Amino acid sequence: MSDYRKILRDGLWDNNMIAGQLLAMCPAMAVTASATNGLGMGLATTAVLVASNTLVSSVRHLVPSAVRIPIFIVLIASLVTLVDLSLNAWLHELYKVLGLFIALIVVNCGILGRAESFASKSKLAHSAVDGLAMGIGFTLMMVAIGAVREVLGSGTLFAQASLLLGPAFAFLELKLFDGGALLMVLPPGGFLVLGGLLAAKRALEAGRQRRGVVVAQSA
Amino acid sequence: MGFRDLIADFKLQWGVHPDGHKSLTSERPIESMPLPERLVLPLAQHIGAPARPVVAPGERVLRGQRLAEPVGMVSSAVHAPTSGRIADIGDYPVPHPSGLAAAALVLLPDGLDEPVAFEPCEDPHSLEADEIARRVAAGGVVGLGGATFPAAVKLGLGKRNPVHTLLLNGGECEPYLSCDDRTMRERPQAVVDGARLMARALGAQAVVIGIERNKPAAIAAVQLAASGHPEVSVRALPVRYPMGSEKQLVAYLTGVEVPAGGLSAEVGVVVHNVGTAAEVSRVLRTGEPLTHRALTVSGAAISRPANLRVAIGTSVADIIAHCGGVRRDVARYVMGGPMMGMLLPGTDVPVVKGSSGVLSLTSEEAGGGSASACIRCARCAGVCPIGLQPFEMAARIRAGRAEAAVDLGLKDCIGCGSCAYTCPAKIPLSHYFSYAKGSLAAAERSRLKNESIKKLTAARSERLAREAREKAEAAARRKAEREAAKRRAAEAAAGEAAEERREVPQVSA
Amino acid sequence: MIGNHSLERLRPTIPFQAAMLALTVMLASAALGLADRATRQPIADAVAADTRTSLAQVLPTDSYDNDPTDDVIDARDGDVPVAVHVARKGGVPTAVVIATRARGYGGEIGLVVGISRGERVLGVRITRHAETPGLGDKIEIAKSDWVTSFAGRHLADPEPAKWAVRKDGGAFDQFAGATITPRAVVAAVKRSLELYRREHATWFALRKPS
Amino acid sequence: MTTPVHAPHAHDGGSVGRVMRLVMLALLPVTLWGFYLFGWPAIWLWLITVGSAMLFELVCLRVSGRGGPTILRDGSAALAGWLLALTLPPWSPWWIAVIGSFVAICIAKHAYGGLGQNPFNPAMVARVALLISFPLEMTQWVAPAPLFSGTGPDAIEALERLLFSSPIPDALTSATLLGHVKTEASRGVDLLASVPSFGAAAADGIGRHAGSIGETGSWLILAGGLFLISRRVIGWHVPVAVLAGLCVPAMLAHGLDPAHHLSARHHLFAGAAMLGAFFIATDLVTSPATVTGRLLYGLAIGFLSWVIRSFAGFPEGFAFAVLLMNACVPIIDRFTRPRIYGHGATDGRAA
Amino acid sequence: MLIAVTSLTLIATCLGLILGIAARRFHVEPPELVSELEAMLPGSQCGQCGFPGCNGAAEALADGLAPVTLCPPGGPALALALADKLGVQVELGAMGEREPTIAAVREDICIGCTKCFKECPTDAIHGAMKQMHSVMKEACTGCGKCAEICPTEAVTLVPVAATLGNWRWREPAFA
Repeated sequence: MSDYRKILRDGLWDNNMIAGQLLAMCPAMAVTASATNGLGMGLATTAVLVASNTLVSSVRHLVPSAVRIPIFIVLIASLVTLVDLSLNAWLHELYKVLGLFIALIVVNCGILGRAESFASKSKLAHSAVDGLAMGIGFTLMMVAIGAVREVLGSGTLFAQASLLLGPAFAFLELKLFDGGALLMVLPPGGFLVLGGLLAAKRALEAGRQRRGVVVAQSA
Repeated sequence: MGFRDLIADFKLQWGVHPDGHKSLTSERPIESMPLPERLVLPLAQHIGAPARPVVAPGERVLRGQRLAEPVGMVSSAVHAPTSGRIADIGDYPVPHPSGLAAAALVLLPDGLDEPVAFEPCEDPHSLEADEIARRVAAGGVVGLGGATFPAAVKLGLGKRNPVHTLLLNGGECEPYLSCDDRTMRERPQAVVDGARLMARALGAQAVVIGIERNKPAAIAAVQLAASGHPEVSVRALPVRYPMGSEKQLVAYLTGVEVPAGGLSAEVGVVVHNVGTAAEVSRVLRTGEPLTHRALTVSGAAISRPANLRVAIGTSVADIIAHCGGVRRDVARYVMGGPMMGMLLPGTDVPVVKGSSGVLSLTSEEAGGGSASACIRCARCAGVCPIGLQPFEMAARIRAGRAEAAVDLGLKDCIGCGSCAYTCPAKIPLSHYFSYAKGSLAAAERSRLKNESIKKLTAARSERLAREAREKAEAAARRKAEREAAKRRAAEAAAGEAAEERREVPQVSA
Repeated sequence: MIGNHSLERLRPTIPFQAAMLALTVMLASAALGLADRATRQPIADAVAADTRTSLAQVLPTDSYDNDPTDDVIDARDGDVPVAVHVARKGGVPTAVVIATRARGYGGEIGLVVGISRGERVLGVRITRHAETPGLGDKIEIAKSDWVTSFAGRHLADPEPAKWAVRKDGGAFDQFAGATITPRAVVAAVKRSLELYRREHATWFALRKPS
Repeated sequence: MTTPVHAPHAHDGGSVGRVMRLVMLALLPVTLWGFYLFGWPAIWLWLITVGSAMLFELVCLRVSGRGGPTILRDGSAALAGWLLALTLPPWSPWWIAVIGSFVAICIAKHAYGGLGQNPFNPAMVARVALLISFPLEMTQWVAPAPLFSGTGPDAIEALERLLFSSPIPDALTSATLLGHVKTEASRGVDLLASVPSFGAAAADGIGRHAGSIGETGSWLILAGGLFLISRRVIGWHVPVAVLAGLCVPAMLAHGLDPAHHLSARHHLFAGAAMLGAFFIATDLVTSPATVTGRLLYGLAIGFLSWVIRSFAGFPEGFAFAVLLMNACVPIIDRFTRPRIYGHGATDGRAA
Repeated sequence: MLIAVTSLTLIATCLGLILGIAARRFHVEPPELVSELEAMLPGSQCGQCGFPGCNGAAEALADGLAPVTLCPPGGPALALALADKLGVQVELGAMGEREPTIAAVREDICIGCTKCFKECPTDAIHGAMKQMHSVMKEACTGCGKCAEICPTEAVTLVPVAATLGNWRWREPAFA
């Protein structure tokens, strides 16, 4: 059980794909102009990540080390293309929002990273959970970056969420004010917000560590 | 001032122009200070190994008597400035920024000032080069400009490298100090004579005496004294700090740079201070060793700024008392000039051979104030005479990366202090560099110790192994012997038994 | 199936490595081929539906009974290739939609211009653009209703010299801070009207390809 | 025992605060002239920018534990705010000033570690961030409405305008020369027609035309800059190089094709060239530390501003050029390090 | 589709062969980091680092479990060398200005049992049975093994005395 706890903790916080490993910077910068985009990209990536981790883990005994990277890449690229085709065919509205970015998932180094450093060494169930945890952690960060950029940049939050999640989620769409700082929805905004979030994570951890030290001393 | 000088001046990019404060003392002739009640003579007044005492506590010594002899190649002797009794040999405070005590002789003058028999020399110019160097060494002469490198060792440099020019440093670019200026004005003959003698010892064909332009009287005096000697020339130097630094002087006067990490002798030049030259002349002609020196007592806080000729070993407190004490709050007592001199932890330290000045500075003079962040104005880089980037080096040192500062030229830093003097953020740049050099030296020491310890450990384990082996061998041998003995005994016993049986076959148990 | 033991022996051999890679690629490409086959039709449908939606925005619902998505003529407006969709009612052309493009501030702007047989603008919609968010993107109907100001216009309404943004002395608003974007759209709409005037006879003469 | 204090035991008396105060003194004439030209809104804007910059500085110092209000006395925050105020449209609303100060102090300066650590010029980072974020507000220029002339609002009206961001009356809006010719060029009107249509005041250097305070009174800025050089606060290398880098290509291009390239005179006096050359590019923290480096840096800034003004979408390119070159400073410094005495020895005699 | 699948498979086969051969051809044995590190350590097995001997310390270093500043006898020079070897940054400040110590024998208590100099890893203690022992300053690493074993607590660790020779400037205080 504690195995799974550690895996979850790793994916969601400690070793978070964006905030911990600083991987997947390309989607983290390109897609997060709004929270909805971040969410969509996050969910698509999560799907690919779970599938690729499962797949890689299940063939891990068969794969010789000399050709493991090409094999993982082929698996991941195929999975991404499958997702791309399926979205285009059956979730066309969403595809219009995310279509440009789906192909980017192939080059998301986080996915290959998990395949190489975790799934190829771990048993099936662990790998699947790791994919899920990493994916959710990634999604949360994407939504966080997207939300900050969207609020500061366009004055809205979760605009067009109903397009992604269905009309039932229209309540998510908020309009806070008119206008906003354009810089935030442009690429530099992505860097600024990411930097801010990384700093916040560190500050949190440092604070916790300090408190831990104080507790240990007083004990 | 010739055209060549104009060009050379224009090309000088480095340096600062600190307020000279020279007028406090420059018109005060060098006066002799009476002997104090006690003299403390440190055994290390020079660069190199401390001298070894050759007298015992309680012994009576005469003026000029050798009290401690040099140890090793780079070292210098210590002589008694007057007659008296050696009261003690032990650790006493010495002029050093640490305030630590170090080995010193304590001499209580008896007031008789009874000299040993000196060997004057009528015509030192007829002496062989080696003999000149030998007599300079015997006289305990060291560089009086402050570097205190044994003068005789420097005179021997001509043997390894062909030296064509002797440069005499009359720059005296440090603020406040004027004792070299006074020496040149009062004893120009001695300066020129000493220079010619040293040139002879070095085998140098030319002597160039460089004097900063703000000392016109000294230039005139030395020029007059040198007029009969075509090999001696006097050159005026631009007024800026640190013109008197050896490397800068060589580059300015000869146009050649001393290679990094090398000696000026490698480019055929040796530099001596004008004060050293005057002493060399005196030591050779009279045969009397170096026991006194001229120094400047100055600073806004001192009642009576002066140039004094004092016995080595006189305490700073005595000197200040002689100059009427202080009349304002003293922020810092400094030995040497304000740019490179050391802060004295107290006034109960003696004057040594390298002490060119004793300054009582008020807080306004001393500057100071707390440091703020570097704003990268690069003034420090602009004034650095070596072409370093002090702000960058200090930043690396602050980040704990002294070895990265070495890449930027830390080891080329001459410690002139121009950078710290001019830094608007008041960052103690020179201090950072001394700190880094010190920690690098400590690291080097610990590396050497580490290596020797490794050897010791290896030797020990080898010894242990050998001992174990020997023990085992011995044990084996003993066992073998024992067994052999047993066997022999058994055999003997058997033999005996047989014998006995043979002899007494009838006996039965 | 190969036993664990023999697998350990086989894995370091070079032919096995090559075979594994080949097998993976074979399976992956086969899967992709099948997926492509399965999604081709739905994707084509979805794309057609998109076009239909945007055409419907600039065509009055009762003006046609054919599918203008399919009723398309490839034409050229100078050096810009345009697609002309013909709306017919009872086989008679009632209007056209010209899908054309303009050069905006941030790159190409795609737009559809619906034009009635009376040479009046039925509607204009932007289909894609990369204009600065908050400035040039007000040409989107979702951001501003500026684009509706074309409806009912005619080459003579306003007079040809006034077919320009206000800053250039024309009749159409520009947005504060952005002139280039609306200028480009106005010009493209005007060009489409001129194209229609020149070419509509030819287009309507063509029979609908069956 | 006293703690050892290292030599030197003397100091030339300069301080960071003194450097900043001299720069402010040099900025004073043009600022007062700007106050006169653009009236009360400009005065309020200046006060808010400088004030909020100092406030943010205080907050950042407190939060990061780097020191208290005494550090404010070094004047660096006030100076950053001051420079920013000189580059804003003089009638900007209050929140432009506050957001600008926030970006300059909190993001461009303290996020990098505070005074001396920032790689980019804080005022320019703030200006660019504002320009990109709020292109509307940042291009709302007004024609001069001098104090006491009755054309501009009085103190109270101006404060209301500032606080409630009321729109500027159409009669007063105007364009800068660089903006004007850029718009005209985009509809095909070339310089031969568009420059005269702007008016004669464009390049007399007195600044009776629309622009930021720092874009007008060019002669006063030049005087301030020369004062700084004479007091050795800044070297001559950067300003001279910047102006040369701007003027030389401008002269060449104008000579070849006067219809499409502004003259050097317009480049010098119509935009922020003077302020940039003497007060922005010379910022000590963000410029190279070597003489060669400073010359290179200045030339590149001048040239890049000319390129941006002439060929890019923005009418004024100085801020972008400065930021681009700020990013190059570590490399410039690295490759222009002075030769260390005794290294790579010169065996030949110098004289 | 069949053609696409077949050609891709063929390409993959070729690439697989090339990769397999390359992997064998360019195979490199990883260097024996642990033994290299151990060779750099003083080898006195003093245990001040908290690991069982220098070998243990070298293993911990190689695994990244110990800081490069772990070895007090090695001092900053060793820390720098180790950092260089392992490609990590070192902050010498973090070594702490821990005063270096050496062993000293209190003559009035020493009973001359020789236990300490048998224990000393660097043979820094000299003496013989029933005689005064003395410490060679140059060889002592200050490991404290002698002090632990001394039956009369005659051996203590004392700070190395500051002299003009080993004094150095401290880091300037910075506001």
